Amino acid sequence: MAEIVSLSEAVRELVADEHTVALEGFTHLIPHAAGHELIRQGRRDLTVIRMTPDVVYDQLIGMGCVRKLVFSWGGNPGVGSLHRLRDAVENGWPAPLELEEHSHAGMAAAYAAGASNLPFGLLRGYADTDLPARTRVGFVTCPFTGEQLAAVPAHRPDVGIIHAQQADRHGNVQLWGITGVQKETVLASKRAIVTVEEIVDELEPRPGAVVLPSWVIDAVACVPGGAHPSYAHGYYERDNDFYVAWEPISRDRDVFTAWIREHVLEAVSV
Amino acid sequence: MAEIVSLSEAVRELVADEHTVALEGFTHLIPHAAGHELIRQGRRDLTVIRMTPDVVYDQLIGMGCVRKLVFSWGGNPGVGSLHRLRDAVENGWPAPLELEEHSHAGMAAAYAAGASNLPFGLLRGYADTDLPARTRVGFVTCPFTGEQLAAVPAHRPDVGIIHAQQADRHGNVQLWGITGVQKETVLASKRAIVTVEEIVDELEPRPGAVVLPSWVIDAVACVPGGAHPSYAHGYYERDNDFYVAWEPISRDRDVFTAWIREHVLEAVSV
Amino acid sequence: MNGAAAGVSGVGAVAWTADEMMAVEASRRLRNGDVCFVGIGLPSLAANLARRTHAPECVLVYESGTIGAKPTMLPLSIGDGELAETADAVVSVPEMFAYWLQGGRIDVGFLGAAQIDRHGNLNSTVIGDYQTPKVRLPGGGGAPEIASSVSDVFVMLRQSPRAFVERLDFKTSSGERVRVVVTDLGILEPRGGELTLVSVHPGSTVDDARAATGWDLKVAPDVQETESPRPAELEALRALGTKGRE
Amino acid sequence: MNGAAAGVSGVGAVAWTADEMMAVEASRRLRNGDVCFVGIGLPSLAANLARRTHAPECVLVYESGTIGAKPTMLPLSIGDGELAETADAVVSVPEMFAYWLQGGRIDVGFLGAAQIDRHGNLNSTVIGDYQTPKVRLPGGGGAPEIASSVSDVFVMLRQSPRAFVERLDFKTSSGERVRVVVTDLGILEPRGGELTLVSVHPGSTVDDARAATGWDLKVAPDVQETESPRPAELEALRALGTKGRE
Repeated sequence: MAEIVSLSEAVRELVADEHTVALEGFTHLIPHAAGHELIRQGRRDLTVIRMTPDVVYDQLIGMGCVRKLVFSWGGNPGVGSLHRLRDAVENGWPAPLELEEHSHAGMAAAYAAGASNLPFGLLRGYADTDLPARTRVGFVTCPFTGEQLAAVPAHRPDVGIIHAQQADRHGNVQLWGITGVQKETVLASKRAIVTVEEIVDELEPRPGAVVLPSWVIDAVACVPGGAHPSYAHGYYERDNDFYVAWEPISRDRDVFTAWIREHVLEAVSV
Repeated sequence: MAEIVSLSEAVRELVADEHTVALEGFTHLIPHAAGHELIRQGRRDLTVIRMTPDVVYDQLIGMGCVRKLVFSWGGNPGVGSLHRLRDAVENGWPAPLELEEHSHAGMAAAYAAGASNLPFGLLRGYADTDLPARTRVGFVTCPFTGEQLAAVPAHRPDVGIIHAQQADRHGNVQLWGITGVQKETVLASKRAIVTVEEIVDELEPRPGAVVLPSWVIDAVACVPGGAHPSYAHGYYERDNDFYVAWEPISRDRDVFTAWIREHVLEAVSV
Repeated sequence: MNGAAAGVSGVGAVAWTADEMMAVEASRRLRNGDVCFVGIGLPSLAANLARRTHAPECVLVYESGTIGAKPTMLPLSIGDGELAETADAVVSVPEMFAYWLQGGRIDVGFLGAAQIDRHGNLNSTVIGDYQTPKVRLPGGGGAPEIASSVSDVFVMLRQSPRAFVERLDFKTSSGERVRVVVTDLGILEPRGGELTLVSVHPGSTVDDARAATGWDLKVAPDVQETESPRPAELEALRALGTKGRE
Repeated sequence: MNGAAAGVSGVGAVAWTADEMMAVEASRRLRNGDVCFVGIGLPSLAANLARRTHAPECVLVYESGTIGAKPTMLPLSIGDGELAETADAVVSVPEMFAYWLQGGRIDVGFLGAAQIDRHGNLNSTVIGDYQTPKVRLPGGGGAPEIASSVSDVFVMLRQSPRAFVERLDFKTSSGERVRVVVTDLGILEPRGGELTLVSVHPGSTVDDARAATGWDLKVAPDVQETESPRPAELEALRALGTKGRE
């Protein structure tokens, strides 16, 4: 059963240094507030998994929380580069960053495999590319057709963190709109934290919603706006201007550090 | 793009003798009317796939339409045996019936594999049972952990047939309630027929609904009551009395044949 | 409902049937908060009874895809509409078996069968030879993976020499995770790798259980008498009813 | 939008930009009813233009899970809320890649890249050595499986010796299914297993294209001049706008 706690308590109780952590949300419902709490609590040597690292992982990487990144597309959507990610990979600042990169299809299959308690995800992929030489992918042979198929190791994060629109007082969670890979992230993880826009008396069923029962979640924290600058369908829109503004902020180490100090470190935990 | 046609036309155009056909619907939305049309049109030597053969396949088998049955649970739910299925297997009446039996988990994985254009479905299953000696299942080794996992050949029916509550005039389909394995059945099949309770101007989004776009379906036929004695959530309830009544009807070859003549063969095609 | 009232009369204030004793005893073994994978019939009766007595937080999962169903009446089929209407979530059948059952999210799974052996292995596939069966049974359904995926398997099965056999005609599911077998005569639990009679129901004897077993049944030295269904348990049980009976 | 207006002026009544020429030409190649897997930027522009001109039944699928999206404005991100609101169906990301892309349901996929070779292989991973890159690019994203799963791959890429290279620094996706490469200078199609210039845009020459290619570019004997964007095409294109520009 999920406990309804503060975000700072959830992170303090459930996320430790050297943990493998997945913060998911595909463009929509990206758990930025939870990422900020990881920075405030100074987590170190994390292995972070995410299909699209986005600004939230650019910030974690720039603050030196991350030892290894497992991902499939590391850009600032519609804008350009993630400069903190690039600076870590290209110049080792603030620390060297180990990369394990996959395709989106491979990452999705790895989450689904984790949720299914399978050791690997099966897909037609990685063929005729340079990826197999640079990442963790194996190949299996179909016992019926003899075809070779790609096998990606299942994602089994220590902690999965997502943001949703609503939870009820029992800790059952509902998210809707673009639901991405969040259900798989929660079910693939040993522990799960969900931040929500609001806690309601009753979850009113909605078209296209994903409902996660309280008993697959460890902690629910009410964090209105917790997805910003990403968006929460039905609550607020994507702050496209912020993504554009992130380009010059993230380009410069000092400007970035000052921004984090002001907007994250000196901000109050929720 | 799906064409909106009569059920008889859909079956005449799309289902041929010796085809592999899957009629799915897990307790809910079982396409009985489509099964009756297969009987009326006298299809022969079909390979029929279905997790729970239910009354609809008991009828097809009893009328000699079926050469091979691929299934996982062949009973009359809450009542007992499927006597036409048993008579075919135990006594070869009206014709011998080849069986390929799986577990529910194996059948579900085989449909999902078919929908995913994978040659096999991967699962932890069939282990420590007598099934592998009697069905089509292989084993693959995880390239990362060395674990042995079951591999079931993907279902790729020539024709997949399901029943849904609604279609719009473009042939987009919506079903809700218990949605079972119907999406996978349609996407795993080379051709798809959907019978619906009604055709509406606009599909109003509903919680828990599965929407199948017109361009993955070949034919939509409006057949109100097409799931009876199964049910259509929001339209009519399961006819539990019919399932109980089927026991004595199906027990006797002559009573069964008379029942089919009266209720299927002499009924008008829709 | 299969195995409906057998009319066995128990001792104690209120008369009860063998089915009721079985349902009550299985229900008592469910812990509050357990996530249960339930089929139709006695298992559904036992799990719903638990929710109405000592384990209100018990979560019912039906293989049709309904998670957290709270039926007011006992469903006749695992796909009854009310299961979907009262569920916390309804998922597809492939998701149910991949993410929820195989995913290790289920604590207790109930199984029945036509045959059981001393190791709790079950047969629900055929009686006789596979190719030329005396009786073709429905088959495994969810059983093979329920038996290997849940933490605890509860078997509910009427005891007779035809059902409790020395050798299965077909092994449909593994007995590895079978924790208890509740029969109409008593309760068996694995002890030293073999099902052992640990309790007999009021009105039944150890000899009855031995006579109804096709192998030389081990009996626990501390074999107990099962507590009769309490009036409150019977009341809650009978209040459940079933759609089929209406 | 990436690669926003480059200010290249075309011949003909209405002035247009290189981006507009690229979007219009890609759009012209979409058939009515095509199911297109589109990313953000020029591909999204091209596919949305097609829906507003000659291919109203063109189906837009975004990797975020939206099937049949009908955005009124051009989305800035593939996950914009309007895509979900206007979609026929929204599916999970694992389902999108397994059932819809790998399932073979997509006709046309658009790709861009930092580098392309004469066989249409693409690099969007690194410039320089993988371990010590000069530039760490975003990576493959959906590209590796889009390139191997859709029937026809359309590449949209500005032509320069740095992008059109003899040897890729990294092969992110296969060129096997690349049917056309639309650049700011012209159009390349595979002929005899090698990308060949088949058309140059008004205002550009074959020599411009040769000079902007890092290998000895094959030119079709029947090389054409691309038809300029028609006023109606430009009007529809400009009416699209983008949220980012508002």
